[in-house]
Amino acid sequence: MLEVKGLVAGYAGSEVLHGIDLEVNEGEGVIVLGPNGHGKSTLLRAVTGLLSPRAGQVLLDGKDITRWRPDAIAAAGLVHIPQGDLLFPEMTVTENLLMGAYHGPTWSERSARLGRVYELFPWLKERGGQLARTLSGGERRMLALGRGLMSKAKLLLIDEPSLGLAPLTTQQIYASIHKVKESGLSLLIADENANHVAGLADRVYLLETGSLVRQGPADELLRDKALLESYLG
Amino acid sequence: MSTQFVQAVWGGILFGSVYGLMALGLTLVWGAVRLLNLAHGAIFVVGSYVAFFVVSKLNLPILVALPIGVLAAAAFAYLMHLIFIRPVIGKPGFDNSTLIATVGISIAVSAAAILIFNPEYKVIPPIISGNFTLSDVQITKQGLLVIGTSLALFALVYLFLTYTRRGMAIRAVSQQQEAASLMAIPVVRTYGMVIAISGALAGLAGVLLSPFFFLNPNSGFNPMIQALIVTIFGGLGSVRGALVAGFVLGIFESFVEVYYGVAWAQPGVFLLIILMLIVRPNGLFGIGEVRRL
Amino acid sequence: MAGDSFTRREVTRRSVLVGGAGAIGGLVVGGLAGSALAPKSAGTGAGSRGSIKVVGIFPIGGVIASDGKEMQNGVQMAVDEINARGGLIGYHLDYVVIDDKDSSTDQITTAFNRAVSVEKADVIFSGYHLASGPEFDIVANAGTLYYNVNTQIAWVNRYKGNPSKYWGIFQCDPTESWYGQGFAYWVDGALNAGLLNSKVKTYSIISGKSAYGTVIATGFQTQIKQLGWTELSNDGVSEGSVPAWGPVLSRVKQAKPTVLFTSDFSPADDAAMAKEWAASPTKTLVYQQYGPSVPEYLTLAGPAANGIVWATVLGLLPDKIGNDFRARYKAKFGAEPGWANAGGCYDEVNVWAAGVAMSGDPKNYKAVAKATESVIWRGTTGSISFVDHTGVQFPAQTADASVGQPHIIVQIQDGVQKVVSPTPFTSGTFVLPSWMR
Amino acid sequence: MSAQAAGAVGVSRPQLDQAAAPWRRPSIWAIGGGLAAGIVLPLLLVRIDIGTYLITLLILFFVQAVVAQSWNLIMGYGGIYSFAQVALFAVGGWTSGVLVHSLGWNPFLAILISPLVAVVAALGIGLPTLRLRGVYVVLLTLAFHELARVFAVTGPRFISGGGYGLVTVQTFQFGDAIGDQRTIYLYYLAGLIFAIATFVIWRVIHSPLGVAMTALRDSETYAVSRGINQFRVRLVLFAISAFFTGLAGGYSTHYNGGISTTIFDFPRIIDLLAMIVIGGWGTFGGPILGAGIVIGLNQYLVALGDYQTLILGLALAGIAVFAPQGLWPLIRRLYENYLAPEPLAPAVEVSPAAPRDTTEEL
Repeated sequence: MLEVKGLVAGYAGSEVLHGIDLEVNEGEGVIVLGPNGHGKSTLLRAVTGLLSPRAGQVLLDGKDITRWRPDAIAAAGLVHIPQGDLLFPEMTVTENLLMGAYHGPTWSERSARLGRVYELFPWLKERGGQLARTLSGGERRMLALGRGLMSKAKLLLIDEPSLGLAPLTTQQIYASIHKVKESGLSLLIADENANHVAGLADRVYLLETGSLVRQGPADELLRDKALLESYLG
Repeated sequence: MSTQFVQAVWGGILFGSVYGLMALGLTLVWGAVRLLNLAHGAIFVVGSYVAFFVVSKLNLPILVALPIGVLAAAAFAYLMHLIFIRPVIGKPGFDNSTLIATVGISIAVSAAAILIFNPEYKVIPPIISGNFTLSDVQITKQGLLVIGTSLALFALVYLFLTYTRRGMAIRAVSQQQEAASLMAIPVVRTYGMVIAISGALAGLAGVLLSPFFFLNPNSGFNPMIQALIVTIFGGLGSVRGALVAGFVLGIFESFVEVYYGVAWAQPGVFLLIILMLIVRPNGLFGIGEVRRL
Repeated sequence: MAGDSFTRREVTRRSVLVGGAGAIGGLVVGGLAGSALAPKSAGTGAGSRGSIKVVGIFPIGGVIASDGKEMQNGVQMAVDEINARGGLIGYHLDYVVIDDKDSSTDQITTAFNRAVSVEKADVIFSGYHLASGPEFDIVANAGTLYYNVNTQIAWVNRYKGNPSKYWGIFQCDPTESWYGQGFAYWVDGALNAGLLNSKVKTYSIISGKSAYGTVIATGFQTQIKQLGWTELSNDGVSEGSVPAWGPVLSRVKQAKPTVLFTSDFSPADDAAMAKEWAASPTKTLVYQQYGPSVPEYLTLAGPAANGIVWATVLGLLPDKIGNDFRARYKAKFGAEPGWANAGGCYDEVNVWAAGVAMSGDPKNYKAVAKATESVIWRGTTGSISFVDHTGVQFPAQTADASVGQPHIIVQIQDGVQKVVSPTPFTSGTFVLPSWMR
Repeated sequence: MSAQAAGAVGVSRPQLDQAAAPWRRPSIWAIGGGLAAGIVLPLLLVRIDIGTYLITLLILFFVQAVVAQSWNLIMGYGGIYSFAQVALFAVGGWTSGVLVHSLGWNPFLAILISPLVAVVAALGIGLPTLRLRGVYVVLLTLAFHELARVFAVTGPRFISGGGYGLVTVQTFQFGDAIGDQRTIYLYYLAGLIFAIATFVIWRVIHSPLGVAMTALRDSETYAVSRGINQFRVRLVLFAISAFFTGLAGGYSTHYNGGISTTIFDFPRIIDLLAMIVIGGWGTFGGPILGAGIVIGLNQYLVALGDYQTLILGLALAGIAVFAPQGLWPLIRRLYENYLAPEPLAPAVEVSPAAPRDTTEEL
């Protein structure tokens, strides 16, 4: 479904990604594992158009979306839940969620989706009228996830789902992601902790200093503790 | 009630509505696009001249000219967005470039207006004429219309921003542009929409106010400066702030004029603003850098 | 970081030189090209004896552009008429216009330097400049001729201080000091004659905050105080930015003076004020400055203008000469002339032409100036003759209408401008405004 | 820390390598050549027909270039949107005007006081203003401009001259020199002011203070976190800028023989802004180039009347959006391609192209 070919990207003055090849198939859960600062976020940003790649191609269902604007990419079904959540701070929880469903659906469909997200995160319903900026870290993450789920995503890209969260919250978050995966959505998750993603992953890529150094089925790679140890420290 | 008091109150409410009407468009654009639109006065002038043209050259009634003027102002603002704003969206230096570009547009518009319509003052007929007096104070019906329109527009804009999908999208874009684009909200098109709405508001203000102030190529300048003051006083990007600040400053100014003389009004307003900025550096409802709209 | 900043310095050291060279290059090229491509006189051609270089300097592109255009039209018309008659004693007039924009000191300096050293003017004509002053020394040093309608007492003082230096400069109208003064005399007289339906000598001032507005308001204030009147209120407004007159006028209405003197000269402000006043007036005579003389004032103010009084020391008279001029002006430019600058500038060209004709040689500037001193020219603004190289005001300065320019007081009656003073230039009589009866 | 904080504004920085300092390394020939050309130019110009007028244009250029450079120093480099520039020019102009006009001072002495008073005024504006952010600075400086205008028009007579400003101030006298000779002397005086201002501004831009202000402009968060005192940097810049603006104002008054209240009219601000934008916002040579272009074009386009303003407005908007660095980079490129003896390091005069806040990017 998603195909990335020879992607090169970076920021003013420095190249971060040096030619990434990656693919995600329908219904698959793909994990990009790598230590901090090796280009996981940059990869997701380049794929969803927040950063324009210097070379390479991003294909969605065979269509070249490399130079598309982020909103067009999102409308096409690649929905990115970024690091740091990026909520709309002066909007209520409900409004944040509704914004997730900006593209496409009618109001009735939106409320149906809202119902589904509330099922997944019942807690969000109670806080519906609260401003997003008043939420705690874990609550923010859940809201960000929920907002992503409001969209008509084909593939959800999640950047470091557990970054900066307490262990208990982390567990909750991954449990919810599991449910999402079970509903049949494709996932591309960037993470630095192999343990968290064990049950989610079908395939794993290992990213080191801007290059993918290994890839393979999750069962195989994630069991190789020595390998993981050497990459992730 | 004394004549002076009635005059001060009436003048204050009228000034306040006028300031608010101009400030609403300015604050909307700042809030959503982060654009200090110094061409707001020029757009005001474009709307007024188009309405003037429709009334005096095409001999159509003012009620026809009003929507045409408003649409022309919106179209002009959108055109400005396409040519001068859109190319720099998201680029570094956006603030500088657009600030200067809007200054350039505003002097170009007034030069064009001189070339087309010559520098003489023009007059646009009021939508409703006539007036009555209330304890010796002249209350014009057009003035009441301006007050009503201004309040209604504030309510409309508020409802639009709070309850509609596009309105919420405008707030989303203004608060977290990156997240908005990840939610498939078309950021650039939303900017264009806000600028066009703001242009329509400026055009409407132009057509409504020209019967009072008359129309010349620079007649948008003073209302814009007043609006800028109001916007800053109320807190840039705050719709509620623009409304409250418009009335606070309008009434303050009116009372100073009536009881202390016009000469003190302007220094008084500046003094008030400096004091306010010391106490609340982000304006009355100013919400700093992140909290907008 | 350190290395970085060193290359930075290295680079910009060169930039210094290129910058300087580039800028001076641009300037010189621009300047040369400018002088080469400057507006050339419309009809270049020589009369039987040659041509005279006539330069007009007006604020055409700035804040007082609409006045500037009237000045330019007035001079243009006079020059065209002279050329159409076959030139001036055999010379063709070669006319060039220079714009001094806002006519601030530096713009005046540049424009006049250009007139004397690039255009090599035989004579320079102007209306007024907001910052008149710097041009006199430029003209005096160049030893050329300069005619204007600056309306400034400062000129008289300057001339008196050094008449041998400023021999070639003529202010072809009375000074602004007569403005407030003349109206103060008139209103005092009207009150004493019982024309104002009041015996109380009180006044209020709403002055424009611009230079012009301030000067005129102060002039009136000084004079009317000397006549024993009492000031009830005094306010200053910024011209062109009065949002609503209600609060401003409410102070005047509270004070109920016999006369309200306004020096806000913006026609739009004046019209808006007249409208606000007409809605709920008190028994006060309203004087406005300049605004009502602009043709569009009557359109803007409508019936609210009736009863308003205004005045000018440089007035296009409503008599045969003035009305003929109005008709020709309208035919030529497609618009009514205002009451002051078009006529004043038209007249000054003819005054100079009379001087040339008397002296016989347009290039002998001293002789032309000498002759001008004794010219008496009955123009569109009255009789122009010179005392201290300045026009003479009638009736206060001279009682002889044949050597003075009348300071006309005008009242709007039924949408028509009527000159109500001084006789014999009147076209109507003062009528107590409806709200004062 | 105390040793590091010894810099003018408490910037942490390495010691300057004096040997590498630019003022030791400029080509004496190049600068000397420029100065010599500047000195000889008027002597040649007076020999041609319209030469005297060209000299007066050059004087105008010197004055305007000083004001534009000073403004660019705070707006282009410092990122302070001050619109008080014309007002500060007026403060300088009025100061020496009043000293000469009312107290009978010698103009040459009086213009030395102008910059000082302008600096005091700048500090007065700066203290309440410079702690605020962008648009608030625009408003408050415009307010100062407006109040200065009102005061100049309606103030006491020795200041307002009855409303028109001081229009009869004594001009510079150079012995008995008159005519062309006097114009040449005036030229040298203006040229001297221009040269000093240019040199000082160049030094400031490339000093630690300059580095600090560029850092503040390009990434305020980062600069502040590195211990740069934003307020002090801005205040110092503002004062330097006001100094030369005031000096130019003083010169202008005694060159023109007066200063009028129309100086406050909006088109004057636009003209100066155009110089900076057209030449190159936040570049060293930009405002100088811009002053030359705007003054030159003003002469050239004089026949166009209102079309001139139309073109100016559109040019301003177009350049701001499509060539935010103005024409300066173009000149640089030409120089590099055809004239530079050796390849130059890449341009560092970034200005608008610098990220607003680099921390956001990473």
